[in-house]
Amino acid sequence: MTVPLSWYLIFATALFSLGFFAVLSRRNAVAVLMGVELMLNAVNVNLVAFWRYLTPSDLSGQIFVVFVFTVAAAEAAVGLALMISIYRTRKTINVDEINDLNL
Amino acid sequence: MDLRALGESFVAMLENVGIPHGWVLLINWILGAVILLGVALLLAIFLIWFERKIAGRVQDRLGPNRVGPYGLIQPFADALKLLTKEDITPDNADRITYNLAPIIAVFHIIMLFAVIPFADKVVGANINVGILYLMAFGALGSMAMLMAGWASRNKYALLGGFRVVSQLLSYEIPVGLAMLIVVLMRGSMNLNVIAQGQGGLFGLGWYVWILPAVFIMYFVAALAEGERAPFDLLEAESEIVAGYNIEYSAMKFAWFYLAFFLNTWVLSAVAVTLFFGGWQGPFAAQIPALGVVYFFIKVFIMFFVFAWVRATFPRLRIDQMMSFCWKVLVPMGLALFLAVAIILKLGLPSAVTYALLFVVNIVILVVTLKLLGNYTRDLPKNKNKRLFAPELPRL
Amino acid sequence: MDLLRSSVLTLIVFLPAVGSVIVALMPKEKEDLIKKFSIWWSVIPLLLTTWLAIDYATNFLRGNQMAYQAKFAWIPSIGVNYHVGADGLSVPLLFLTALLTTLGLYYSARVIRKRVKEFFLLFLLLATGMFGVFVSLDLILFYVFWEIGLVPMYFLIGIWGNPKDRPQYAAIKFFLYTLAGSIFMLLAMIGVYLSTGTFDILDAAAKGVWLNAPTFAMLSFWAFFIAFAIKVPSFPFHTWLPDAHTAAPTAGSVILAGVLLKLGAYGILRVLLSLFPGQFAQFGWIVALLGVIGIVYGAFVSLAQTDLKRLIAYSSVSHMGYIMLGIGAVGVALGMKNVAGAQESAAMAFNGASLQMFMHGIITGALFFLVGVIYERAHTRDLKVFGGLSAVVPVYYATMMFAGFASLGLPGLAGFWAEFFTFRGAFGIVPVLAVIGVIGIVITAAYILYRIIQSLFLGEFDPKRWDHWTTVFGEHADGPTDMALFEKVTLWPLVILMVLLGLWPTPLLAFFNEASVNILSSLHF
Amino acid sequence: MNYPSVFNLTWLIPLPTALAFFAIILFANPKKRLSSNIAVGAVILAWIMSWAVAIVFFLNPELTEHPFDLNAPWLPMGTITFHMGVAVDAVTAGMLFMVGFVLTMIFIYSTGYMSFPGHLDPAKYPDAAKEGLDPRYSRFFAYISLFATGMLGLVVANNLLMLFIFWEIMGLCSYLLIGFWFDKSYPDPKQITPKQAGLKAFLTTRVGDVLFMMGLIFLFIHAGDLNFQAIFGNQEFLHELSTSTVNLPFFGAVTWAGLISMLIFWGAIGKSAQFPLHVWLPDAMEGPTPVSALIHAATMVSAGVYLIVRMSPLFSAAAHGGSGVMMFVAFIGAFTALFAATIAVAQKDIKKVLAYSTISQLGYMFAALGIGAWVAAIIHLLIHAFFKSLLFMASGSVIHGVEHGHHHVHEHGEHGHEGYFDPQDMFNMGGLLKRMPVTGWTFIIGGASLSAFPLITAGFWSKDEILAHAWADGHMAVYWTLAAGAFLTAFYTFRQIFLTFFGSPRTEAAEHAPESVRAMTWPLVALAFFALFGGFVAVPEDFPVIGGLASDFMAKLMEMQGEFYGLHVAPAGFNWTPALISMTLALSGIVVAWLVYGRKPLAAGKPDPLRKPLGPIYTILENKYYFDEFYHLVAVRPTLWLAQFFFLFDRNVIDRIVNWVGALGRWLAAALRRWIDEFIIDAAVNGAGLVTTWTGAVVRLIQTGQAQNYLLILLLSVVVLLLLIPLK
Amino acid sequence: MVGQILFIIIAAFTLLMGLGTVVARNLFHAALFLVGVFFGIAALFILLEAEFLAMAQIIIYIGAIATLIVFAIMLSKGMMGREAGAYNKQWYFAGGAMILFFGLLSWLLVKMPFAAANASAPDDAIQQIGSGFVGHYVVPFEVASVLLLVALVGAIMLARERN
Repeated sequence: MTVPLSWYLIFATALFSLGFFAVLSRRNAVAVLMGVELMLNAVNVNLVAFWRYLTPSDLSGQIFVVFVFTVAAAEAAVGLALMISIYRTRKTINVDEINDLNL
Repeated sequence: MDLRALGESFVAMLENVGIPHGWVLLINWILGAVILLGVALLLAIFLIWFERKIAGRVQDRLGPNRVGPYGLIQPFADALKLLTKEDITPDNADRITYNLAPIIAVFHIIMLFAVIPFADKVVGANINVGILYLMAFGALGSMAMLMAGWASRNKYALLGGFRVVSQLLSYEIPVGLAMLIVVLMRGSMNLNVIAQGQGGLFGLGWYVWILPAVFIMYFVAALAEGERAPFDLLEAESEIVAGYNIEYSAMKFAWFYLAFFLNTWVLSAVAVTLFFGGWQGPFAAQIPALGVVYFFIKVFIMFFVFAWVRATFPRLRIDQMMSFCWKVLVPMGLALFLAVAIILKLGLPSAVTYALLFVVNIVILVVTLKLLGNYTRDLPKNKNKRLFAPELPRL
Repeated sequence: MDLLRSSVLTLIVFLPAVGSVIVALMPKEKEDLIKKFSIWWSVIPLLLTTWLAIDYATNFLRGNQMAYQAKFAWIPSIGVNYHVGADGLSVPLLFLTALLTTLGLYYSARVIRKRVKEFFLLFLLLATGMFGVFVSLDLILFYVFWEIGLVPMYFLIGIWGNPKDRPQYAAIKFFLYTLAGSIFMLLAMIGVYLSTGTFDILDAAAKGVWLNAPTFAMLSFWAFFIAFAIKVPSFPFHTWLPDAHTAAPTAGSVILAGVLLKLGAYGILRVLLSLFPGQFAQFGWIVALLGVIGIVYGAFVSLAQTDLKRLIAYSSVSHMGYIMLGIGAVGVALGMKNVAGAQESAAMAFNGASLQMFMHGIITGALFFLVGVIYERAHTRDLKVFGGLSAVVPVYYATMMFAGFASLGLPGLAGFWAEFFTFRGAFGIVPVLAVIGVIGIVITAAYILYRIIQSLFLGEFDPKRWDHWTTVFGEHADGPTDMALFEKVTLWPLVILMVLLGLWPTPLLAFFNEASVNILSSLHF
Repeated sequence: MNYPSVFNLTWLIPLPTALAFFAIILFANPKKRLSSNIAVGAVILAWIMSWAVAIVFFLNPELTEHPFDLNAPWLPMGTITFHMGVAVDAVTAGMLFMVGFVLTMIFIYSTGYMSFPGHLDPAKYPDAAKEGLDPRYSRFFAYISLFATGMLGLVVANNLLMLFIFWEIMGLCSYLLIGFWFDKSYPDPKQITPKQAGLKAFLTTRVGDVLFMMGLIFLFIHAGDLNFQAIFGNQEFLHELSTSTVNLPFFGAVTWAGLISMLIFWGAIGKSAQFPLHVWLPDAMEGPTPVSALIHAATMVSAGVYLIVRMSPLFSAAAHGGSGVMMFVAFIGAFTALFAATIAVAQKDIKKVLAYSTISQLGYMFAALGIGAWVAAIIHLLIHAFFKSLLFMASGSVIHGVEHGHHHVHEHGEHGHEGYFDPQDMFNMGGLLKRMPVTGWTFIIGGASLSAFPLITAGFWSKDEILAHAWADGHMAVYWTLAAGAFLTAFYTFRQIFLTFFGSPRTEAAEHAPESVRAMTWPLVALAFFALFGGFVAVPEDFPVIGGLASDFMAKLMEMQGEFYGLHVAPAGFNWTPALISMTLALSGIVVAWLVYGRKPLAAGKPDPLRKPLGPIYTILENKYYFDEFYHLVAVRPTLWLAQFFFLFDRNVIDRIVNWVGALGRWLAAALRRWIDEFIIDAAVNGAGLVTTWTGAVVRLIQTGQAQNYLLILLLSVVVLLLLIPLK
Repeated sequence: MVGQILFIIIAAFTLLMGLGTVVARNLFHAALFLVGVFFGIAALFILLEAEFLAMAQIIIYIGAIATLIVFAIMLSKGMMGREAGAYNKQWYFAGGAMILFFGLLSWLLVKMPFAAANASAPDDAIQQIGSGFVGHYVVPFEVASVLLLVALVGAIMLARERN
């Protein structure tokens, strides 16, 4: 008896919630970024699961995952670059301390 | 003696014992994994010896010959020595990461073995994303280096880690391009299929004759990927004292050392599979076992070349190494990739395509060397300028 | 040809406005350029109106067709469209307006010295307002032009009036009085729209206004009537006229008396008569009564005046009384279905009213010019000061005699026909009121001969009685100098018109007669 | 029926003088001689044309059956077009004959008369004085040519409206001409100045004209057309008119015909200065004498009679319809005749006497019309015009002479008496026959004709005819008043003759009065001829001796015309008693006058011999029964008072109301501003401000700046949405 | 059965790793846990027979992104010491909301009637993906490449040493 689709979805939701929790509660910007990565991965799992269970013949699911990869990569790169430049100017990357526009 | 037949008979045996099919598969997989693991470890030991022999020979000396016949036991002796040494961990080191690093270093190399086709259809896992598998686990190495550099809380280790990672990541691109071109040629990522594709009489079907420039690019990149010879900045005592494995001692250092040699071996195995027809040889198709023999002969010749290069070439500076990768290899790779893609797309008869490919490779090779020559000729003039560094607009 | 026909009215109406814009653009100090330009510019509408008259007479007169119509959507959302047209009633009045405007401009070109540019600008704008009223066939358009006419007049009175006669008070009184009236009118117009769904006079008339709600009909009838009565001015609402006239400059009061008063009368004939025939029949006798009171009251009051201009102002109140009498008679006649001669008399009364509009225009226009002539020389209008001018200024005497006698309705001059027709109609319909009105004729003769001619011209002329005479151009003179050429040129066309129309009024009467017969017959008599 | 081609000229008759009028005022004004020549030339042309038409008509009397009528469409009136034109019938012919001739004589006479007037000082008008002409000489001729146009137009008019128009033009000219010497003023304030006389004349006639217009309009309403032939042609219209009644407030039910003819008669009263409206004629003497002659002797006043003559079919219809209008006319005529004669007796001014005599003679004519003696009235009208204009012109030359004498006396600086010398006062004259023989004798002839000197003068035949008719038709009351009038007429005429021409000159001016220039004397002689022999035209056949001699074609003509108009105008048979009575009255009047004035001519400075015997009556007569003062009291002052009252009413009451409304508006505006602005609007505005700031404060809390807070809120909202799904 | 067991193992492993990432005090450990998660997901991909994605996952996430994150941590960490308070003030709230969110979603998913999969995955999946990239999805493919380029340049510009 193969794994029913809902398991995957529930797993993905769990992973998504973990990621979101990280985003919401972690103070460190990097941790937030990690949380985002988790969320994106959860989405990927969903996509592949849907591809595998609902439309195996149509590969668009997988293609979408690849696009999510590119976006995740770009986002990570830019996010971290931003974080580094913020760190350089403000000497801190705690998200809750960066809450006003000028120094 | 057909390994494959052996496998099937073993499976049939388990089947009729009444174990449910699922479990049977599982056992079969595990057995396979254990076999590969054993072969890998043994091989490592032998390689250490073989390397020290070649280095010796190259430097006109004997190399290890005291311990056992022709020094064959020397590696075991070293191993024992390392095992008995005191395993010290820096006090504020990041314990988990510190211990995990050597494991991952070895783990990702061994994972590669699963996909190398020793003979026709004799391969750990005949998955059709072979090339990607290789690249994926190749990348893991850099993660291990990073963890080692970071966990040992040592500035030199950290810096070493950075330099190694940047080197590995940079040279991953030319390796990837080379593999890509071969995939383009063969049309499939499955290593076994690639190997089969290089048949033809007396080794003329090998890709090395059709894509010499691609092979050379792959070879040089592989040297960097394996942290060997001209690119072995890791152990460059004069610069960074043993890089990331400063704080490692005894057993953990042994793992790193082991990983170093296995990595080289895998790279040469891949080189052989992609360019020298892997197990291709007279009658290899019919008798798989013969294929394995051909394969091991070719790999050891390639390993010999690696060791030879390690013994002869002087070490490059870090900025030279980086700019060589980004400003020579990558453009060359892209050009090659473009050329090959166009030519293949032309849809000419295979003989004409092969001739054309060969010509294009030679042309690109010559052009690259010419450019490299121009640059190095007036090096003294701009020695303080970065190689090819365009003046970036002051921001 | 028909392109010209459809656009001629719009041209006539808006040319003066364009002229005033051009004048506005001219530099202030180039006064004679402004003067020359505006005079020649006002000649164009004059030529157009003359062509209009000739063209109308030659081919549209039969059956009083509403010709030269131009109609296109202006405010489509509430169905208001720019609808203009001219028929037998409005063509002569257009000619009168154009004539008086040109003469007024020509005359004031030499007389007005203060703020020349504004004067000509406002005058031309006033012309647009007046033309607009006579041609518009859409209530809102009518109302807009009605108001446009007010503003320049306000300034003409306010700025150029001489300080002694409280010009500001007069101007404000004139403006507010008429405006208050027109507010009622606006309400009534909206009422018409509500009941008939259209602002177009012709359509509304065809449909009949407030047929189902007699009280509303009565209210809007009186609203319209009050607005027009104030403008006419009929008896109770006339007090603004004398002040306005005494304060206004010569050309201003010529236009005010010559044309602006006719707007009210024309309004009644055009709008009120066609929209509310029922109410008109019911209340016609009140209109006639007011007219008669106006005649007698105006005549008596002017008999008591010592200021020349105020006297003529009251005289125009009296003369406008004839119009109201005529219109009232028409109204009553509408009710008299059974009486045999009623329709005939109604047509006569209508003729009389419209004739009086035209004749009073040229006669009172001439009178006010004459007042201007003497005023420019003596700078006073007090009649007790003058005497025996007949020998000193014979040409002025002759012109004043013509104008005076025309004004008192001497047959052989223009005034007579208007009175004759009015009374011919009135006697046929409201004999009792007409008999009272007749007294007015005698009193008119009295005040013109006694107050004006006798005190101005007859008797012994002794220079000692008034010392600071000037010539019309401002230099000091020891006695009154006779009329200058420009004054002659201004007045003689009017005199010639008076004599010609007096002897043979048919060219004018043809228009009005056709209009009256057809309008009355169209009122399902 | 083809009419003689000359009739087509009739509409041209008034034209030359009209053109003369315009020519003079427009062009010839500065050159005096030229304008007079133009005027005289025009009137001669008119005279020739009118005589041509008249004589041709006389030559073929059968034309009376179908009078000539030339029409032109003139005015569109409602559905019909009103035609105007000219008509010629017996009455027109007669009038044309008389008017043409008289006008020409007066024009010629006035070229001489209008010398430099006494009351203007020559210094002010140097060039006019040099020429010896009145400074406004050309203006005078313009006015009288306009007057001539009016008169001629009136005579030839074929409809009542055109007649009314020319009627009013004549009124205008009389005003202008009476007030000609507008700058003349008298020391005695009570004495009326020319300008006042002019005004008075115009206004009084205006009253008459207004009533006439009412009559005209009523007729027009009923008839639909005013053409004489059209109206009086169809009998059933007249019948319908005389039967249909209208009830007037005061008079009760009155037939239309009666009402219209009464109104028209009042027009005639105004114009011909009959009893109630006669006051203006004597004051009209202020104008130059040719004017008086022209207007108040020959033409204008006779226009009134001519009108009633024209309207007689209507009057007779009214009479048939039972209305007493004919009786009223007769009464007014007779009464005025006697009344005016009495006043004339006590007048000092030579022209005033003649004025009153004119009024009384017109009274005779109206009396004749009243009693139906249509033919006698017309004939008396024609003949009276001749001798009365003769008398006026003669008196003019007398005045002219006396004035010259007065100047003559002044220039030689003997001792002009300081006071104001009135050249017209008979008591300053005397014995002028010797000085001015032609004027004298012609005056005597005229006077005789006026006082109906039996048999030889024309006056006798015409006036006697009227008396004969009155006797024949049994209107005894009318007869005896007329007879008394005749006696008085004879008396005051010869009183005048004796005072001016006989006895010795009472003043130096009278002594040195020279005979007038030939231009003035010739017309007198011409008119004298007619004064004498004009009457034979109307001698009734059955008159014993003379009857058959001259063919009274005029009377015959008029009778035929009367028949055509349906008026049964039988000639009064000859009857000795009335003839004898009238002869004796005339002669006795003359004898009495001779006794009082002729026998011992009045000495200078002596009062009028009649003053003493009559005493208070004389003063009443002298002051013209105080009618002037009466009218002034009854009409003029109340009007002025009413005017003042209305003016004040207008200024204070109505103006006050308007200003009050303005003030009310201002007060209302202030109140509204104070009371709505403060309480309602401001409060609302501030309230709005408050609410905004409060909400702002609350919402601000959410903006913490923490990105993660925002995400948390995002999450919460998603969760809430999800919660909704199960609930749905 | 085997599949289910394998799934449960891998899922459990991944969730643990995820929990580690979230909870780990030391940032570096969090990064390592993250790598673990990536591995777990790669394994799941393989379980779902999407080998290409698994390999891509490993190359991209572990090879590039994890490395990047570690770099970032090292560059910005300055002090080596433990972090003072890894969580901000609102983590209780967030935790509660997350649990609620997870509960709701999973409840929904359980209720949702998904058809059980039966068809097998196509064997030439990779070829189809390849042709998909240059065929149907060529535009997003190109856009993705441009996106990467831009991100690359952006990152370099931002993080460049400003001397």
